[in-house]
Amino acid sequence: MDTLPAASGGAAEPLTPAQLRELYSLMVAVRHLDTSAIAWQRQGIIPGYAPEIGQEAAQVGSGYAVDTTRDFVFPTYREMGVARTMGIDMVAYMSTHKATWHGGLYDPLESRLAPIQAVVAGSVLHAVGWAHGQTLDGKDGVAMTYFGDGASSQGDVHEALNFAAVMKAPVVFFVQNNGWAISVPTERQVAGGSVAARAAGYGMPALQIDGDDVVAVVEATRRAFAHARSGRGPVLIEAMTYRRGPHSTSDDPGRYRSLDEERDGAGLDPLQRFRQRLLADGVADEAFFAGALAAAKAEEEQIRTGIQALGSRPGTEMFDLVFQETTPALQAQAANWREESEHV
Amino acid sequence: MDTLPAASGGAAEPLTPAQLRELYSLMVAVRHLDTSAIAWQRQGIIPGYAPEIGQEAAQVGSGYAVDTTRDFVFPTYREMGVARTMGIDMVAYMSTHKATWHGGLYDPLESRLAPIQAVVAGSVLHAVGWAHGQTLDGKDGVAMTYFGDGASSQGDVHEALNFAAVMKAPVVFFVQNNGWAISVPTERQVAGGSVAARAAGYGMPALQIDGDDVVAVVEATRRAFAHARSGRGPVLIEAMTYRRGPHSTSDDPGRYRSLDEERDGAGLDPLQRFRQRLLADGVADEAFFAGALAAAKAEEEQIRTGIQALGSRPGTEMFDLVFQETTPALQAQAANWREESEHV
Amino acid sequence: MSNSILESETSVESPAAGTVMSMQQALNRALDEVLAENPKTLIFGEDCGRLGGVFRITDGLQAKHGEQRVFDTPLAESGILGMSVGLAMAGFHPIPEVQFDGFAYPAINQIVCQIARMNYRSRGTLPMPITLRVPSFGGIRAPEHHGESLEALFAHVPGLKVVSPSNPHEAYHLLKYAATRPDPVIFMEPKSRYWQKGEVDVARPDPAGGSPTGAKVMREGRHLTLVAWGAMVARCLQVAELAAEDGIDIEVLDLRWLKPIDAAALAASVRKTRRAVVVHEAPLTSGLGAEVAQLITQGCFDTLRAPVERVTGFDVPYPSGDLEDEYIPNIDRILFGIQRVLEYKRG
Amino acid sequence: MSNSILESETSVESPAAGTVMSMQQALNRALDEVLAENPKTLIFGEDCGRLGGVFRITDGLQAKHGEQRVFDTPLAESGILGMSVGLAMAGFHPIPEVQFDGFAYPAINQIVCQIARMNYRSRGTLPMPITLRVPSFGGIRAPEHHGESLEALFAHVPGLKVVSPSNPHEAYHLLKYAATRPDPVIFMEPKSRYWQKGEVDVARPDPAGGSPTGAKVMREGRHLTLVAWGAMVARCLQVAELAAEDGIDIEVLDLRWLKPIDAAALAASVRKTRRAVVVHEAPLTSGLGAEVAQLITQGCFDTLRAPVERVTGFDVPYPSGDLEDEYIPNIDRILFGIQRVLEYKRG
Ligand SMILES: Cc1ncc(C[n+]2csc(CCOP(=O)(O)OP(=O)(O)O)c2C)c(N)n1
Ligand SMILES: Cc1ncc(C[n+]2csc(CCOP(=O)(O)OP(=O)(O)O)c2C)c(N)n1
Ligand SMILES: [Mg+2]
Ligand SMILES: [Mg+2]
Repeated sequence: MDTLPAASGGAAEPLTPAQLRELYSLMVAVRHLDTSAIAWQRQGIIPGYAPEIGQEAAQVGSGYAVDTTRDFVFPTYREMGVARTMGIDMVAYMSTHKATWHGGLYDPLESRLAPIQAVVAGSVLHAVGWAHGQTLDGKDGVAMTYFGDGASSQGDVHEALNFAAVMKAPVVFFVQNNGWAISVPTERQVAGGSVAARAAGYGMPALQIDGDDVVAVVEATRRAFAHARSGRGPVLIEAMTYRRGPHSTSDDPGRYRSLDEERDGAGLDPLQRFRQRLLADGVADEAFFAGALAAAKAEEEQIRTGIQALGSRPGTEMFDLVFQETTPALQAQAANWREESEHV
Repeated sequence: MDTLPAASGGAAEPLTPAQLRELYSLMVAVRHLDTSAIAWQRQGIIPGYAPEIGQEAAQVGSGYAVDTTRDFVFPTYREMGVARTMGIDMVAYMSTHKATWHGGLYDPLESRLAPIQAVVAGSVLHAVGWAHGQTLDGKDGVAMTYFGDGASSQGDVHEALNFAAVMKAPVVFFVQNNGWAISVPTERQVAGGSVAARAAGYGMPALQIDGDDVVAVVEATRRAFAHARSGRGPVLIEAMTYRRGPHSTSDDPGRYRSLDEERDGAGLDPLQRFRQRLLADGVADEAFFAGALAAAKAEEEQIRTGIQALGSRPGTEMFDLVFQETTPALQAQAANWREESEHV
Repeated sequence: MSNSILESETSVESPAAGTVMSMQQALNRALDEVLAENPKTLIFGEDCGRLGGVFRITDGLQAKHGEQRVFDTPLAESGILGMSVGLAMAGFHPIPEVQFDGFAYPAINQIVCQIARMNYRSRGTLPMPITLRVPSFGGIRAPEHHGESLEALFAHVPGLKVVSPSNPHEAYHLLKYAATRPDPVIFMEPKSRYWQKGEVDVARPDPAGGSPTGAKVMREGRHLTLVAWGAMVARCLQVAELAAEDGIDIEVLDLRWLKPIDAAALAASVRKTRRAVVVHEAPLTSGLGAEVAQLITQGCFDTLRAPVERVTGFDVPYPSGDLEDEYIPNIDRILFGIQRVLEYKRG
Repeated sequence: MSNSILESETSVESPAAGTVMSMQQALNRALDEVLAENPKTLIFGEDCGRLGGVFRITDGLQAKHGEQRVFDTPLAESGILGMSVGLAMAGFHPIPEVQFDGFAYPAINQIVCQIARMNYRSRGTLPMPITLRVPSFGGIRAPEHHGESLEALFAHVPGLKVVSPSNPHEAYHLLKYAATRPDPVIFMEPKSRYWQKGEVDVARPDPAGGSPTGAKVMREGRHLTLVAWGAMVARCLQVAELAAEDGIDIEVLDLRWLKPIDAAALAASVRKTRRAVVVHEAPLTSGLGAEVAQLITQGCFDTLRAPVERVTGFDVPYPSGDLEDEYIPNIDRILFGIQRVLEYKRG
């Protein structure tokens, strides 16, 4: 499906070989960090993790289209690949999975990535508000908000689509339809079968794309950004992909899908696909792939070391970060806590 | 718009002259009661009212398609015409506007009309649950839920459309698009311009109809009921109409729309239109119209007398109707209340 | 609901001290000034724009400040509050309205999980200077869901501040104060008091020099403290007048801030009067009266001569107009509560 | 989360009195029996069906009772609860689940404005026999919004009843009781206790013959009453053991029903012990502890030797795993609270 007017100017330049290689490097880094994080959980380094294995093309490709000097991105709990692509400090990002701080330790304002969001569909409306702020300020930033096939069932998504379309807010709604919401498959979640098909009902253009083709994802996202940036309103992208791993490290997919179903549903691995393509097109060779993997490994090691070195945040932050202007009652509670926990 | 498959069997029989005259009588009764209720408010008989003037065709026509031996209807606060058409005791119905009891004094189970609902979009999901219960019980009742153009913006409407479509629940979503949600016109409320257009995104058939043509409304609603009743899932009907009066007796439409806009938007009065048609088709004559009006007047007088005679409900009902099984704390509060208010 | 007086009074210049106006006018004026003073403030919600709100609190503001600053949204409360979060992240100070108390419920998820937590979640980098106006409480014979008291819910949510004015003067100053704070404030307007007039001294929030965040003694007394907020303050003042005829000297404390609660003011008053009754419209169980009573008991255990009484709404859904006078604490019920406290004898 | 033991124990036959099982197993068994006994009961929610719920509380129930009785819904809590209303109107007894406490917020509008009021609004003709299961409270190092305590909110809503079990025996009997009631019950499961085992006497809810709706003395004592519910009951029992070593004899009262609260049991206990501490995970301000404290004070004003203490979570958003032990009342903080009460001297 493609209901986005073709004339979106400026977004049509093809990716250069260097960019294609960069995309591959990012995907390898993300894949390696992702599989490592599952291992970290098994090793007790972190208490839990929500892998995005299989969604690297969708995440790296969309994140690649972001201009961090002016855009703003609203992730869920599963956008590690987007964060990495946007250049977020990955120790600060992964700290949420270490149970250090819910939103992560990175600075959302500087990095242009909103705090990690654990409420399904929780931040979709925030993107609309932020984007409307751009209109009010006469700026040209675009908000991109991520959500899943499962999240599409939430009332807030509808309200966000309608608000954005009524206000012509510069928002890109990026849906990763990964086939599952924990144990519930898309066909029992999304009536009609496609989230992209919903956009027409709001008079909003939409693209349903192969979310496992990183080049297609970059191109579609760039087109959507160009459309939104030029003041023509929001766009919805539905990237068809597959959650190849468990929902999270405490999930047991064997209870609701067979390995056969998994293989059939997942199709070709997006990373392998891209690798074949780069090879076939002569854009990269085995030496490059080996180098990318080595870099990914080195990076993972550094992040792991950083995570392991990460101490707990001081308990006073519980009190100090509630408000900009604290209250006497809260200060009293903090004093009481300090006294009783120092005593111990 | 009409995306409802034509083959819906059994619903195609044309209305007989007697039925057409019955529809007219109903519309006159509703129009008269409605305009009278505004007068009652001015006279201090009731504290407030939400007139449905101009929506008689949509309400009488849709209510006429209900089979009260098996269907169930979920109104908003503005479905007086539906209630009247379904044969609800109108003193019991109007008691809600007398501030006697929020849900009205009629028995929803017996009358097949859910209590009056003051939360916008509040009962749309209830219809889905009730309808799914029909499926589970192997029965063939259909739920019809009413909501407005304004209500269509609520998240619950989206959740209801999706749940109903996923479960193939026998629901008719009847939208009265009357152009306004208090002071906000449809074009700034419903992105894309049509609630019916949303249905396709859920794989749900929809009809956008002339809601001021009572015959068209009856026929469309019957088709939708037949479709839902036969197990083929939900249908959405968007009846295009116009709120000719104020939002409620405390509203002042002059603040947000001019009389010219009102006249243009409203178009022909549905009651006058139907009258012309019946005359032209030789179905009814002036004597009939005069009789219908006289009956409406007599009816209004009876209802007004009933409403005026209606005393307040005893205060003990506040406590006694909270639960099926009351609690000691509540009984204690009731006892306390009784003591302190009898003393007075 | 004529607004002719109002329209001549929405200018930003200061009138003479002690101008008489209604709470509706005072709120409208505060909003007008806030819009004029801070270009980042925005007002939006259902029917806030052209109509000026169903209670006319935003009357004339769209015409004066433009459709970008004051606008109508689609009819969806979660949307309104969720959008506010994004606007706050973008540096704005949203002043959204939910049309009636009972329609805050669809937005509770955004209020509790997002607005109240974003500053915390983001470690202080994304403050939420959102002033949510909620026409609140009962007393106007309105339809269902139009007479709710949500203060106990809001006060329990970490990350929110909650305030309710009891008269036009308080309304003007508290709204101006709330709308300039960097934290989210739920501003609960006692809708039954919108059209009551009172003196507003725009130049002096508190001639006595009190803090804008504390409770306020509205009447001094020696025998018993009545604690209330919103519309119940005026009722308690009436009760105090009646009691005075019987020689009972009642102190009336307007709590004003329902979170954080001014525990020091409660203690100071009750240490003097040694007896207290707390009055609210919300249902009894787990209402804010329990917190107030417990704070008093903690602060004045030794001086208290009787357990704190609560005179409140009942544990029943807010009833229809015919029964609302039975539900809302009336003068008699408050007097009975006072009597129970005064006649209490240690067993 | 192995369920091998469970699977052999979900049959409806009674085992010998005092079978040892986890709370997860007890709840699963109760649901299994309720489904078998009442054909109008339905279980649904997110991942309740094939997966058996993320906590496996509904494990095996879809396979056994069929896809019509136990089913997955789309991911929308308002949808789940709104649908429950309609099903109840059609004569069913829905037993929906929200996956975690924090995800009840999107459904609050349906819970407060519809479920809690439909019986009232319809004058008793449309009862709402809905048993809403909410895995609740903290303590499992989970992501944000997975450790909330909503009892104060629910308890304040007229038309709801609220209960929380503290051990497998209570879980089994209270769920069976709740799921056979004609009124809406919020069933708050202490998720940190799901895997703790305990004896369940399926034949006898209360060998002492107590009421299913009251509070329950879990340990008798003479010096002070600890009031708690959910996961805090076990912690209070631990505290009582420790205190006993110092000669302090503590009574532990499991409140069980958070609405209606068993005020008589509170009074009976504290009239004996003359001192009380209430413990909960939720934030302090406007928490249910305030109501409990005030009920105790009202009931025992003359016998109380010190103001009731509250040891609770702080007025801060529930923190991330690293800090949750600082947030949830721990043994030390409860002991400090007890000490403050015991050492209280009238000034
Ligand atoms: C409002 C809300 N309800 C329930 C949950 C629990 N939950 C977490 S993830 C999830 C499934 C989400 O599915 P989807 O949106 O498709 O995203 P995916 O996990 O596939 O990336 C659920 C039910 C939640 N976090 N928030
Ligand atoms: C959830 C909720 N929000 C706000 C309101 C206040 N309100 C009552 S009617 C109304 C407008 C409804 O418009 P629409 O759905 O088009 O129905 P109409 O009044 O035109 O029949 C509003 C905003 C409400 N009752 N419920
Ligand atoms: Mg998914
Ligand atoms: Mg309308």
